[in-house]
Amino acid sequence: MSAAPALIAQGNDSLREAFGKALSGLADEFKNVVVLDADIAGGTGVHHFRKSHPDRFLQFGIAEQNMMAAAGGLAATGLIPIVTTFAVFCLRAVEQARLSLAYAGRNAKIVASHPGLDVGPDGGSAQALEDMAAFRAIPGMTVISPADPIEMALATRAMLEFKGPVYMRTGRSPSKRVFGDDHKFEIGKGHIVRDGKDVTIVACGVEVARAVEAAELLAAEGVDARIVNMATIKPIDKQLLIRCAKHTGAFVTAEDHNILGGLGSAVAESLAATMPCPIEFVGVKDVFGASGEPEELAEQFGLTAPHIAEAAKRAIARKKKAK
Amino acid sequence: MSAAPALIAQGNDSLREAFGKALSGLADEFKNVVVLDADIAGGTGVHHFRKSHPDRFLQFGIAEQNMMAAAGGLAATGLIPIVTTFAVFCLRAVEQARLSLAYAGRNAKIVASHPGLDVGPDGGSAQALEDMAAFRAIPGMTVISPADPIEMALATRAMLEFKGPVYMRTGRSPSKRVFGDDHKFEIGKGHIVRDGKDVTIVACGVEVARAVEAAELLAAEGVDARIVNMATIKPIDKQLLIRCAKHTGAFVTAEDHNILGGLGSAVAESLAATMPCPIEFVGVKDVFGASGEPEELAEQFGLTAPHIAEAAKRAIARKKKAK
Amino acid sequence: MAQAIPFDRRAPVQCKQPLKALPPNLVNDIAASAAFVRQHAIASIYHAGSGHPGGAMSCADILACLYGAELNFWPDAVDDPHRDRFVLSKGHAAPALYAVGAQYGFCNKREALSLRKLNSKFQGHPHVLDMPWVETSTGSLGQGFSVALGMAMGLKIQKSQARVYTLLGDGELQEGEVWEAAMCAAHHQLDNLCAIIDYNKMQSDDRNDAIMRLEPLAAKFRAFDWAVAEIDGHDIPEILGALRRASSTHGRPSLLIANTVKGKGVPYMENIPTWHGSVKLTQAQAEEALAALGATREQITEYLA
Amino acid sequence: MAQAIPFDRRAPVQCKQPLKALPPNLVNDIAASAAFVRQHAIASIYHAGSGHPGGAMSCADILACLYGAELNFWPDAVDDPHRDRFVLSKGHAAPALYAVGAQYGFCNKREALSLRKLNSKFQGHPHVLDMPWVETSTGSLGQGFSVALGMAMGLKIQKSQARVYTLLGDGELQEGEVWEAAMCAAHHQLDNLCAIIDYNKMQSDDRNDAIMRLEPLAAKFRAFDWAVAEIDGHDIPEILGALRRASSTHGRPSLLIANTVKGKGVPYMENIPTWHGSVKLTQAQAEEALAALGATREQITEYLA
Ligand SMILES: Cc1ncc(C[n+]2csc(CCOP(=O)(O)OP(=O)(O)O)c2C)c(N)n1
Ligand SMILES: Cc1ncc(C[n+]2csc(CCOP(=O)(O)OP(=O)(O)O)c2C)c(N)n1
Ligand SMILES: [Mg+2]
Ligand SMILES: [Mg+2]
Repeated sequence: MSAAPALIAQGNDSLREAFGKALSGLADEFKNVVVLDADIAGGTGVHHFRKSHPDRFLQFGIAEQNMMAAAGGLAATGLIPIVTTFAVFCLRAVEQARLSLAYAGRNAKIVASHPGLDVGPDGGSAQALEDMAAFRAIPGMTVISPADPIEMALATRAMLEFKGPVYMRTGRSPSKRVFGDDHKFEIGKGHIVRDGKDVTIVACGVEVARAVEAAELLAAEGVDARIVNMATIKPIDKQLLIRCAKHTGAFVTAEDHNILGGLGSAVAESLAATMPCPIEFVGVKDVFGASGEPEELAEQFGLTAPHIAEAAKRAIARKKKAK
Repeated sequence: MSAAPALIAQGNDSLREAFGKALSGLADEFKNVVVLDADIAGGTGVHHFRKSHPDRFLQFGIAEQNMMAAAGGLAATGLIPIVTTFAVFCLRAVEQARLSLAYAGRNAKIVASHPGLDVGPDGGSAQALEDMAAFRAIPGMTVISPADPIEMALATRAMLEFKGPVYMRTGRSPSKRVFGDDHKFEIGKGHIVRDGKDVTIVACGVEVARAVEAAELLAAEGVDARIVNMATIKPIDKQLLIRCAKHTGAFVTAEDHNILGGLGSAVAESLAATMPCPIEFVGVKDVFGASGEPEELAEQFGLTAPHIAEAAKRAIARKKKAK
Repeated sequence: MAQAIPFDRRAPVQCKQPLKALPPNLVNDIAASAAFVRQHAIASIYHAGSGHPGGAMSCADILACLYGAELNFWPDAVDDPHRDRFVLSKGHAAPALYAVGAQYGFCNKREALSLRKLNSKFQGHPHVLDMPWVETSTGSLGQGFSVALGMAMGLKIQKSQARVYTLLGDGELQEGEVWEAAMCAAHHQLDNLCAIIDYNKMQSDDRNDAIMRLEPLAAKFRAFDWAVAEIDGHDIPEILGALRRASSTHGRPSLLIANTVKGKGVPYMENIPTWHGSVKLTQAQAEEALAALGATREQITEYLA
Repeated sequence: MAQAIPFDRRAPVQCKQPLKALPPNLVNDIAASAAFVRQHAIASIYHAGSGHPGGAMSCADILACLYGAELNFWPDAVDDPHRDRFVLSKGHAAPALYAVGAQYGFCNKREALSLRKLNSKFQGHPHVLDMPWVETSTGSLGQGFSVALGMAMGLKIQKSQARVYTLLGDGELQEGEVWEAAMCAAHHQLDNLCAIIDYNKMQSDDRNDAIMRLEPLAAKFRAFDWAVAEIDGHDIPEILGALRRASSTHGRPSLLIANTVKGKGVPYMENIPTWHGSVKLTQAQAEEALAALGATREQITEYLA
């Protein structure tokens, strides 16, 4: 009988695996990178880095506060620390990220796997729905949530090239491909995945693939939806949002996160400050998650393509009513 | 020479002192209340409770994570735990508040003093600009930030009567009176402090007094501003916001917090979901604070009445342009 | 919302039922329960397609002793403010908790096989709003210990005789929150609190020694002023005796360091870190495990149906 | 952004300047520096109208020993990747840090009296973006220790001989993060890390014993596998000797438990918890304190001008 089981994650096309592989691939180019782990390398994807670069893999044990603040010290010696853990455990080290990384102006990166309902069967306790809100509120913290394995690899490089503290979400479950090999990624820039004139659907992370699906559903009903992949939640691409407001006049935001404080809020703030528009928010509606497969949960909590499509129609109806 | 100095806080009209006195006054009525301290009772106002009800004052030492989660256990035995510390240190126990209080459905309260720039000379490290965003994102967590000592006393009672987890901000510096003795407070309800038709200024905490001042400045220029005291940031009073949108069509939000994720976001989300309007955001613009007196900092970081008044004029101008 | 202890009951009362006389076959009964716990946990992890078998196997004997003999806690006492409490701080061992709960009537055996499924109350980690008898929600290491401490403190304040037990993993001890709670429990002399360490010497990715050394472990807790005992966590009489002694410790919280084997009872899992979790069991693996755990052919068929 | 140690310098190099020969009057020099630190800290807290005097007084001798003799760190070495680092983990003692920095040329004495004022770089708690020589930003207890650990680890990885020192408060030891870092530093054998406890037996609101008992403190750190020494934190030769011995400890981080008196040197403050902070000093109080600390009439006038 098999003595050592394979990690479930391995081999699948998840964002965490894409991150782990990309990081390990970039390690020879970015020689100052060190990776910090709190005993879940098998779950965050950095088991690849541990294997390829054991000297630069630093084990902190199950102690996220110390790991987060110690990253500040490592950065102070000129290394580029990558703090890795699950998104929910980042919430026990918010103040450490704030003081010892952001306030101290360190070039340190936090990469969090297992965000949102995408966590699946581990259940509500493990499904972080608050992390983007908490990290977005820290002055100077950049927040990224790439959409597919191709983008994750590009974002990993961009994050290493970028100077300053970054919080990046990966993901646990197998991820749908959205982009081709020619995809480009730049921190701070959203991009239009599909053009359309009736409504703009702004999404990040796993919701981008669902938004693309929603656009197809809408197209079948004669609704022409624009899809924006907003992989950088902060600083958000205001220019693009303004252009989309001018062109479409109605929005849906879609994220695997509480609707309070994350991508939806960032979009609402930006538009309220520039070109107010109707927005419908797709996300988890201020309740905790539960066990189940990610797709089942997405269905139950209203994150799938049909939910996005319905929201788009509501946004369009509101736009028309306002006129 | 005096052997024991008085606490600076004592005797002054700060929100923390108002909270501490109110809590101690309510303790005989709410017999299940216990107060948790992490060695800063002198700073949070609960030194009053320690004196009046020593048996129900629980010392946790400088250990905020344990204090926060232990509150869940105390609540599980039917007590009503009041976790007290500075707002910035609540950020080291976000995950504890999430899992052991909110997710577990406990009737526990977190009361945080020293929020925002109002902290003053302790400097940027101590000035929490992220707490409302972080706690607002936790499903089911109620978030309150009263405006003056009268309201603080009422909010303290309301919080004890309310079932479920609450995060309440107090304040460090001497606080201006905004309300009379006939003031009413209800969780989840905003209220109009001053009526007006040109713009609505929605404020919480120390910014309410500044908003009232701003309204006077505006009145002198012939601008008629409505002031809404939005002491409950979550759940936010959407009905009132919609009414104000209909009546005034332009908004300013004002808070001693990062403009990302707090009151401004809550208002922007609500209006985008119902009646999109121009909003100008007064708050700290995604930078850290610094040492200085609270009023000096408010001036430097753009939180004073003239800043609010300018923002109001910008909001009105945008409303007119949109028409 | 939890029910407070009514004021008129807060005086020191002998609220506990007298110690159950230990029937001569108690050890056998508990051993049988422990075997059931292991089998049921394996079956539920098999059905779930993910979960943490290693740490569920290592704590089965301890859980069986607690629910089978030590805790003054029965299905009809779930609301009794004077009940003893048990908190599974190492929440990822939920399958073992659900199994012991099923064995002692707190939940349904069949239903508990719906582990980790949509709309099941048996989530991947225990959730008190799904099932009050699990006492609190856990899954994030370190927190359950603090919650247990809060319960012990709350019971003391209300002058209840009830005791609070909590089970921690050894890797969990790396969380600073654990040492905050350790210091706090000793300071407040919470002798109604008993923490048990499932000392299987392994954590998520490797042995403790490789990840973050814990030794000398007993010395650490002694220096934090706990009454410490080291026991064999698979020897039922030893566990029962240590729990009894702990309950008569005065002025200090007690700690049982229970030496265990991760994966205990499933030969191909024993002492292999990668069986920690999150693993998917094949049908053949589940069958082999259940057979090794003493399940009959019919039982295996029923478990895996 | 911090400068990494260039790769060609990462080989084990004797980067430190040779140990400064201890001049015969070193102890007197350091004692004079310590007196200056106390005076300057009192003056700056007086001008600020708030601040934490008690814990600034208790650590003045330790700081003077570090900056006056132990640290390979001078104003022109602030960017040297191989410099020794000092992290004030108990960040509320900032006035003492600024004073010792002023004494040894890292900042301006007069400017440092602008403590806590608008637009001053001398914030209530040290901020590295205001003044790189403070090494990191502190104020939230427990974090500085972890940051120091990260520095020690980073230096080891880069094969630097530089050492890292950090000063913690005793109350600070109640933070779980401290025990996470303690375990981690020992596991990684960070013998280039030396932590000093300002053991003044008091914290914010009362004595440690009343708030949260720390004893047996040395036993705790020994059980966490640190090399522990207990010293008199006001005896300069003893501090210097202990720092030297710590720097030759191999395979383990070292801890100095420095027994101190909170408010040391200001009779009306000594051992009175309420002088922890945040207090406002009257002019009369400031004058009395400065006089007790050995300032002349003229110096007092200048300090308080
Ligand atoms: C705060 C926190 N960090 C990380 C994890 C992820 N995690 C789940 S189980 C585990 C290993 C636990 O090891 P141990 O406590 O020894 O448990 P056991 O061996 O008994 O299964 C880890 C790291 C977690 N649940 N909580
Ligand atoms: C995480 C955290 N919690 C609370 C505080 C508030 N605080 C500032 S100083 C202090 C007491 C510190 O006592 P100790 O460490 O003994 O310092 P010392 O006696 O040397 O001044 C407290 C509780 C803080 N700075 N950080
Ligand atoms: Mg273990
Ligand atoms: Mg002290």
